[in-house]
Amino acid sequence: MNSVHDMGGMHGMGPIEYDKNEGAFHEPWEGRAWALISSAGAFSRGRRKNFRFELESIPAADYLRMSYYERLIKTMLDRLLAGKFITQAELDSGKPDPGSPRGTPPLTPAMVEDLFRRRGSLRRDDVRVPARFKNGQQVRARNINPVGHTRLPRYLRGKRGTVTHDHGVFNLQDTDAGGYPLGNSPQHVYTVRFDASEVWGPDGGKRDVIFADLWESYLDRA
Amino acid sequence: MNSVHDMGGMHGMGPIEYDKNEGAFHEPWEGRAWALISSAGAFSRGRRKNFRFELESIPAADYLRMSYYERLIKTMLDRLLAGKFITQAELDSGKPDPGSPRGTPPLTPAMVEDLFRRRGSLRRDDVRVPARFKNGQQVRARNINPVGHTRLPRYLRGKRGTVTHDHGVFNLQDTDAGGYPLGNSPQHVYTVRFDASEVWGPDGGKRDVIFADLWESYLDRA
Amino acid sequence: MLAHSGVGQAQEPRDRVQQAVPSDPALRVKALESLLVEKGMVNPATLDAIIETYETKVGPRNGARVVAHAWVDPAFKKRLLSDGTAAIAELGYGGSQGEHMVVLENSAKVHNLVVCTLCSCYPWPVLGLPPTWYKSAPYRSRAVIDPRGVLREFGLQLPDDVEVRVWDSTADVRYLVLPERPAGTEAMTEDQLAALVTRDSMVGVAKVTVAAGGTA
Amino acid sequence: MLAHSGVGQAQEPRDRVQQAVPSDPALRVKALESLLVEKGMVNPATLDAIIETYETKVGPRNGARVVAHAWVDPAFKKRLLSDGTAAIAELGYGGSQGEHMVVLENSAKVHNLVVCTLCSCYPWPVLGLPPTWYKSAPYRSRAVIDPRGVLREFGLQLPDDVEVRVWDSTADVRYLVLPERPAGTEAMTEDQLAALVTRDSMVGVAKVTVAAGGTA
Repeated sequence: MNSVHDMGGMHGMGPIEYDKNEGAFHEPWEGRAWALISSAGAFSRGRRKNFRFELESIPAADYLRMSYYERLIKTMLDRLLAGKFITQAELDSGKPDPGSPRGTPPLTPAMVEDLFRRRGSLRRDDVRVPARFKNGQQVRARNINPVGHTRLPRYLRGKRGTVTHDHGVFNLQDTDAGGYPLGNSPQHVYTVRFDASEVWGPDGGKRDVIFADLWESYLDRA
Repeated sequence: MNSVHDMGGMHGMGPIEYDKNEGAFHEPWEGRAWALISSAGAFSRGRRKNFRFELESIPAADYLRMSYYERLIKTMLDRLLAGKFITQAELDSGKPDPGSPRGTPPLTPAMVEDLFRRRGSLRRDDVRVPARFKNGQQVRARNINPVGHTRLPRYLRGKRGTVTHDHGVFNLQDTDAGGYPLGNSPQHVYTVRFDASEVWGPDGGKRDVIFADLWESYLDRA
Repeated sequence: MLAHSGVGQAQEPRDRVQQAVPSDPALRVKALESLLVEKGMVNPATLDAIIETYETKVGPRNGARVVAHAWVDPAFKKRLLSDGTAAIAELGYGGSQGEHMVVLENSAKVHNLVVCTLCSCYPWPVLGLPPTWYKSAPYRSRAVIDPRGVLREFGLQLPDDVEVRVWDSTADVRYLVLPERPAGTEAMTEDQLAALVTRDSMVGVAKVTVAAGGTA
Repeated sequence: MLAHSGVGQAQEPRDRVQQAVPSDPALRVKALESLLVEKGMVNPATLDAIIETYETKVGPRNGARVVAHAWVDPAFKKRLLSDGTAAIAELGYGGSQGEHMVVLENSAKVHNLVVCTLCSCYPWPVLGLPPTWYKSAPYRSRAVIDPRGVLREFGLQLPDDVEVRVWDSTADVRYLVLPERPAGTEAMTEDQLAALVTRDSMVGVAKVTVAAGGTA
């Protein structure tokens, strides 16, 4: 999806707002928001959309206006509403609907440590897939412009780089136009090095390089 | 400038809001706004920035939130403030500062017809500049990413097309990082045809083509 | 408190912001006008004259007359397609944002569509000021990457074998689409034909139909 | 009326909108929490435990210990650079968003900088949650096109002959920068060294200095 979330190389976003002493949360409400998001993650019904697709689907003007946690809260509410875990009337009133059953929170304080420890790797060490590229090989990122989620940023499409590392086999994360996974497509993920002058032309730094981690199907032999 | 104004090919901007019966102005205030902008255009002091640069410099989140006339009003106010034609105190109070002189509006109703008739061509029929390209020739748009104003959209950079028309010699409109013209650089402007599949890859329409008008210095031989 | 704190508003950020702007643009522009008038910078009668010009003299009816004339006069049509600026000037139209006109002919096999991805460039002398949708991000962003999808949003479904040509107005050339003359109009006068031609058909987001003649 | 209609507000659209949001996010999140608690979907004690974990257990102090250990133990440093995930696990750190760690060594000739242009990917087990600037559009957009300008905004001016390597976290690998050990720290203990290492130095937007040890 060529939405504004894919902002690598854009100008006009203003100065960096740097707070040298920012702690875990910039404001206390962000901690509550993040804890809610983590804690309510268990509530999901049916086929689940890619959560990055959900974030990227926020209309561009809103995406840029909202902070990180506001975007996450929005997608969480969308999911809770879609799964009928909450109703719009409840959101409007701030109170449970009359007669609605009271549940038992699935996540308890004792489970929090495990939540942090849980490894959610998408690497598929269980399958053997031959690698099409090897270190040092020249590749070119494909020029694709799908309406679904993809991890090939716009600014690298069509550019030539060099494979520097093979990270093994991972499931492709790309989705269809509705946000659902394109299918189980395990393939190698490579780190590819691009010269800034290849990516940005004469406006790129002469001694700057960019590395990105790219699924094999994003790449062609150069 | 790779700002959000350069939005060709972006997704995520929402549905088209089509009002079949929209008149000259969608709302009456837009007419007043446009008339103000046209009428106050004469107020400018010193070296003038490219007005498109001014529009494109509006931070991205604001650019997307504001309507066309809101953006124009904002840049007009910036110009009036910078030229000291008005003061911030006047904007805050809505009243002329005490003791400020009252001027005479330079634009009268009788001059309006001439305002519409005035031709503001940037074509330089007065200079002879040889054309580097001719119709039918293959060219490639350069991969430039300047921080100043440019008319080479991001989505065409690095793409190959065919020259279909030579419109003659025009002054280049590109600016430096501050919005001031890069200099008087008269050169040919060509219409270039690009296949959608060249521009968007497999996601481009098979029978779609894109034409753009490009200054000669945006193009290389392909 | 809860009802007021608006939990559910996270669902509709766009609406929230629109409601929340403390004073609407109409009020702000009105206040600005009275400030500039009081300072003697602008003349309200001049503002009225500018607005009246766009509402009565410069607008898509001019383009419609160009199109209708091209439909009834093959020699004019030929001149129009080879030098748009000069042919349009024959009918008395020209000026700012119409200095370099190119006219694009739609046919059963080729459909032209005009956009300005970088801003909102538009041929003022023949079409007036652009409508809101032409200036807005959805049209500007998608016209070049998904022109057929955009046309479907306008209610126009093109056959697959029609070539779609999108014209991005990136320099000083301004484009006017010459739509196809609809069947069943052989007996109409030039004025009757002009009344059928919509603004949208001259940007390329609609066809001209006998039934649809209207204000747009 | 004029003063209220706020002519000048067109000058500061960002501020205007921020002021205008009818209820601030803190109130909305509070209301949402009490709704979800009342419905029995979340347990407030669980929320407290999650927040406490990020504030006291998972954060940049973990990364700082990894860095300090690498500075004093050459064999560990070698393992860290060849298999980041395994070496970091030796110190007891790992888990979600740290499954595939790569450690990048800064030197006098090479400066590494980490970004996630598409979202805000970040190595949680060693750095905690990303700071606001890392998640915000200015950093995400410009780090890849103007890394030296971005570093200057953080107060870091690199010599022209230093190679800048920008790492865009587009897949499941997460990056940790191993900053240069500052001169004059030869006598320091590992704990003292760890206290010097800032979060910013492990993202690559700062160097470690003897004076600058702080909370970031």
